[in-house]
Amino acid sequence: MLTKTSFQGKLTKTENLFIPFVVAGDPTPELTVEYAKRLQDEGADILELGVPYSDPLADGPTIQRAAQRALKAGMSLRKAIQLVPKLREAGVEIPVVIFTYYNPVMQIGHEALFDMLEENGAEGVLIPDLPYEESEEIRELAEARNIEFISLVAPNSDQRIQRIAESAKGFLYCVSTLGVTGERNEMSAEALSFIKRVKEYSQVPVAVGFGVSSYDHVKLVNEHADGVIIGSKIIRIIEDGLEKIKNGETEQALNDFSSSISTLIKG
Amino acid sequence: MLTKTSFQGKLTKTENLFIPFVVAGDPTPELTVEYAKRLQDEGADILELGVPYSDPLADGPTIQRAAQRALKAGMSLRKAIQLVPKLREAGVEIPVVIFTYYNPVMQIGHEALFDMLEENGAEGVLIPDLPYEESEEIRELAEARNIEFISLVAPNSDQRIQRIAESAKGFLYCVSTLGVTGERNEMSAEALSFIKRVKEYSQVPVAVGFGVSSYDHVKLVNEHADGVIIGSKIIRIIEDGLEKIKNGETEQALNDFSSSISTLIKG
Amino acid sequence: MLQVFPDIKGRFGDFGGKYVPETLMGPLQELEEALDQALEDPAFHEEYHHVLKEYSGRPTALTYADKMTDYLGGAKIYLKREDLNHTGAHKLNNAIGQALLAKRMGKEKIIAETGAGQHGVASATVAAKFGLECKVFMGEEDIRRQELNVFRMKLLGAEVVPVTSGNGTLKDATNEAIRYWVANCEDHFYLIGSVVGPHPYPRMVRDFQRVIGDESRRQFMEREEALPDRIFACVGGGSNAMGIFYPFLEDDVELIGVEAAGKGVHTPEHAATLTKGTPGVIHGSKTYLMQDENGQITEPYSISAGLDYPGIGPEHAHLFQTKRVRYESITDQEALDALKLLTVKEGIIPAIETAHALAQAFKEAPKMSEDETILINLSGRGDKDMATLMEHFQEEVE
Amino acid sequence: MLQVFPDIKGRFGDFGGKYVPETLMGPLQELEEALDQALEDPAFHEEYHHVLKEYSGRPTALTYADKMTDYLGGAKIYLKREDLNHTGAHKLNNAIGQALLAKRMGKEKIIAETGAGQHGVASATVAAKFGLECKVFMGEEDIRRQELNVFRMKLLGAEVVPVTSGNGTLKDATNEAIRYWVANCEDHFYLIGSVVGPHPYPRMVRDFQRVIGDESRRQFMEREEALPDRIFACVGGGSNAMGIFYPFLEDDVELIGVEAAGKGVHTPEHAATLTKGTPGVIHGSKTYLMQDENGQITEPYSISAGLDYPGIGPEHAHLFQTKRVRYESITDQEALDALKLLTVKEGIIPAIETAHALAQAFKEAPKMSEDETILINLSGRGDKDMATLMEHFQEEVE
Ligand SMILES: Cc1ncc(COP(=O)(O)O)c(C=O)c1O
Ligand SMILES: Cc1ncc(COP(=O)(O)O)c(C=O)c1O
Repeated sequence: MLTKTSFQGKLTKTENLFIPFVVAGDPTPELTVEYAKRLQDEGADILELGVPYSDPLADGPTIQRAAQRALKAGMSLRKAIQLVPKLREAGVEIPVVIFTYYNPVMQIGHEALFDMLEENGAEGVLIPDLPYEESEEIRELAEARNIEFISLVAPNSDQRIQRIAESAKGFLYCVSTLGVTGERNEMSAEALSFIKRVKEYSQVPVAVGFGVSSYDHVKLVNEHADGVIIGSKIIRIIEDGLEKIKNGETEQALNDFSSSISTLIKG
Repeated sequence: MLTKTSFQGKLTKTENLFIPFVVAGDPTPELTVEYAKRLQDEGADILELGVPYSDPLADGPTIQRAAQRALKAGMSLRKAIQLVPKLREAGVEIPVVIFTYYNPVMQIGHEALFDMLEENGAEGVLIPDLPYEESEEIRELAEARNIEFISLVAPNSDQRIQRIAESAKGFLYCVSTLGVTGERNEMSAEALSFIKRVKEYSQVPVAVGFGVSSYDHVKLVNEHADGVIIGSKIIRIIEDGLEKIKNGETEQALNDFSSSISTLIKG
Repeated sequence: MLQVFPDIKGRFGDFGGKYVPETLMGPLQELEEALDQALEDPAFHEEYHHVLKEYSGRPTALTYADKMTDYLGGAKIYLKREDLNHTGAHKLNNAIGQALLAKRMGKEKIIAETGAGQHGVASATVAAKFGLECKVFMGEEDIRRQELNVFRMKLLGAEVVPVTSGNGTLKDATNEAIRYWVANCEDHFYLIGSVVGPHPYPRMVRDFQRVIGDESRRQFMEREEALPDRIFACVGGGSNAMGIFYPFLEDDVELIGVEAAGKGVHTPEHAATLTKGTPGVIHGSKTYLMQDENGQITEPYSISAGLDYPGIGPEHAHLFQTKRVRYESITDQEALDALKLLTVKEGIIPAIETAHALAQAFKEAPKMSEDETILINLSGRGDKDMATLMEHFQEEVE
Repeated sequence: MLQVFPDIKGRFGDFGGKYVPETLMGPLQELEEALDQALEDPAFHEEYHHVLKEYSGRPTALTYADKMTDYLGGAKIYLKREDLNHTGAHKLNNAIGQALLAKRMGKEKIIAETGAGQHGVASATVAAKFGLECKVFMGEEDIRRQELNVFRMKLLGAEVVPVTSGNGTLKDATNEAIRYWVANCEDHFYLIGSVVGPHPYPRMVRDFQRVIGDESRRQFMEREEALPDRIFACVGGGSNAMGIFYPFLEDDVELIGVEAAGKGVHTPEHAATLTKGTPGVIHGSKTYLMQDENGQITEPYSISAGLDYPGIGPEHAHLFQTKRVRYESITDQEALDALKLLTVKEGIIPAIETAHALAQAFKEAPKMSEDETILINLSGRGDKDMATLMEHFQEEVE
């Protein structure tokens, strides 16, 4: 198991993965780079770089707010991908997964998307509204281009769990409970048994997302899965610092960010 | 023709009849008595004493207003009839016709109505919403009690004209034009030819009402019919004096009234 | 076999007749003759029923109110869905009939009175459809209260004539319409909105509304293979009630007319004409009405504009006197409660008028056995009453 | 013979599919299976048609618009009267179908999105009638604009959930309803209001609306002994249009869908998705939509809330691409003019949505010959639009 982890060889760890999610351009492209660095400093293994979207069906209010801020700042799929070289320049070396809804992808075109991902050095792509049945062409392209197409699996995926898990690349995104992104305080027995099932079929690390929001969650998840994906909670920490940034105390805000992330991940 | 004019023998004239209409209690019972006297002084031959009614279907806005004033002053069918002895006391000797809608009559009862008319010395009754077909019982009672039941006939009464005219008592009320009471400035050729037809059948004087409002009208009508009934115009003259009455100049208002009536009737 | 009413004098027993100014006797005669001819002419029937079907969407549905029935646990409750008519109430049936008759008589102008505006909208609607000129008389106070219906009539091309006499409500609008008709009867047709007014109106309106009962009878037989045990209808002037009752008058079916008790029949604020009124004459017809000791007509009160009328159709007065129909009364509050109940149980928001019939039926249904059946005339929809309902229920639903 | 759409992947040619979060794939699968079973079960058909007839009053009338026809002087104009449905529009047909399916699937809670409130009212209505719990998602801005419909839903017992995300309009309410469904799909049924959303919704809603076309076909044959030459319907999401078009797709009948051109398709303020939009994915389905160069969905504009949607059903996208249906667009002003015209000529006040279809038909009718025929889907009544109409016509009618 877990022999084929990849991200062009950049992900070597297969346990206790910390996969943070930030929205590109929230509140500015420059700050996104700063947050990414801090996240890497706190031990992030993969960065999910979210592309803000007008109609983010799979996201809760926290990420919707972040998307609104980023859209106001002029962010787009194209610009988000072009942010990757800037991340590299700033020293972010961990694999970057572009998280985007499908409509912007369709407008750019599949080939063009992968051209851009390659050119800008992004290692993966995740499209939350492109389920297995709609993603064949993209999955094939991703494979050909050696870019990880991240799949999601949910507790109610039922008979599809096996097929999805077996074809997963990079890591498998496990939706721990039904629902959109957000913070929850418990992890149910059903969720745990679901993760167990997924791990049976998956050839890649199984990371759990949707609702991870405290050190206790992180610990719990890591006991049963290979890593955590944290989105809304991180956005909330970013939001906590927005006032300071507005007042010009950016350095202070970033330091607060680092220490909150540290508490979240390391207790 | 015209041999059977009657009103208990009190109406002896059969031409150029002047039949004014006032609303009992407009603006007060006392003033109604005063107006009646003045009208008799100006040559009135019969007094139509209107009973104010909440829903006077056959009346225009002028008489509606008068009825509202009288109702406010507490007038009713019973009280209107009881005003007759007061008229007599004050010297009004001409026949009095009680003009009332049917509903108040129905509440008092037919027999009781005639008892009251007799007791109080009213010579006639006119019920504008009790057409020939609905009035058989009342007509019989009236005949038995020797009280004139005044009938109306209209240009569109058609085949009914003969029947109505032939059975008319006291005088026949000829509705000169279609419409409710009010003031009009012309009399049509059709109206005149209608009057002619009515006179052929009528055994009593034919008086024309509904719209007589100037000396010219009066002259015109008297050329073709036996008299005029004047309502709205008289109410309007009363209204002209209301302000003075409110200011305590009642005598002046009554004198104005007399002179306006004189102009209306004698030119 | 009951006697056929009205008789030749336009009377239903002691009631009815033509208590009108002489000037209207001619036009009423003309109307009566035209009506008799029309009703004997199969072509007229065909046209009338064709318009009802193609334009108004008849037959209206008969709905089994299964959830209400379960909830009350007694007689099976059926609703005759007059709310599904074009313009939302039974009023259009009659307006269509009279408009066709007006055309047949060569009258190109119609006049109508309206209180809440339902009959005004129905009249304006048929005027548009049949190319007639239309004047609607409406009290000033009602114009203020029913802004939306006023606009609707105007949009349909009708002229709305404000009536300032009296209290500026339905009674006064009716007086004024009659006065206008007196002066303009030669080329105007007066389209009365309920089974009131001088003969032949009560009969004519009933005959144009009996389609409700005729359909109900057929539909009920199809559905239950029997007639309903009781039929309920609200009574303002009484047209929806006569419409549904009439075809059942000779059957063993209990008929219940429901008047508006307003704030209670023991207060002065109600419109319970039969329950509390006395015989008299109103708008050309001998019937029951609300009046003072001097025979002056008094202002009624009901939360529902369509029941807020001091008189009632003369045929109802007769059916009351002969006890063929039982008349009950329902307060504002009871009507509102019944309206709310039907809404949440059946997804149908009825007119507040209709809710009076519902309230009475809901009182009786639980005391009846499960193999008995009830038919309620759902005379109209509640859309027109939303402002009133918001006032009463806004807090409750929040 | 046309290919049967949607195909096994839920596609109509290039369009449709299921572009949804993984969590919804299970519920959509479950829905598809339940739908397939239901549609094959005669008992389900019977119940659905029984409710349509007994509760909603179907069949709705086919009205010959004689005065409009005379006025325009060309093709004969017929109206399919969906405004006569209970609650006043075609929306209820679909809501009934889905509510029955929800019950069959054992789901006791439904959710729905709404813009102007028509689908919300239809959903709250069936929820009341079938004893389901109901949450309606509605943008805050729309809640403000449609106070009356909000109250109506609450009176029916539904919970109205204010949506603050985005601009607080229909698109955002739909997003939020989908999000809520994602989190609560186990016991909730999502009752979508038009032929949009992921498979099997576009197909399901079409199949629950095709009763409009099926009835029209039968009624038209009865009346004219031929099919209509052209059929017009307005297109928001496209359900009333698919409903009337579908049974005629294989016939020699010209089909015309009419979009909202708002202030003009050459301004940014319109909702003419096919005329001006481009392919993309919205609310789980590949179709045409209004978007910027980055694939962000843009806010549409139309005076009519029901057409004010940036997407369109995928089957329409397919029919557009294959040119089987012609799509036109009509501005606010043209729609208002057509509304006014129908009102004064036929006594029918249509919904402003519907008026778009009317306007296009009225443009074409005079150019057609007198032995040609036109059928217009009169999707709803204008009662809900009175406030808007007053703003536009108050001066004119005074
Ligand atoms: C829905 C509805 N029901 C009942 C009535 C009362 O009238 P009627 O007693 O003539 O049926 C009205 C009058 O406007 C009405 O709109
Ligand atoms: C009357 C009416 N027509 C049309 C529409 C547009 O929806 P669709 O395109 O799905 O028929 C609506 C939507 O609310 C509506 O209320």
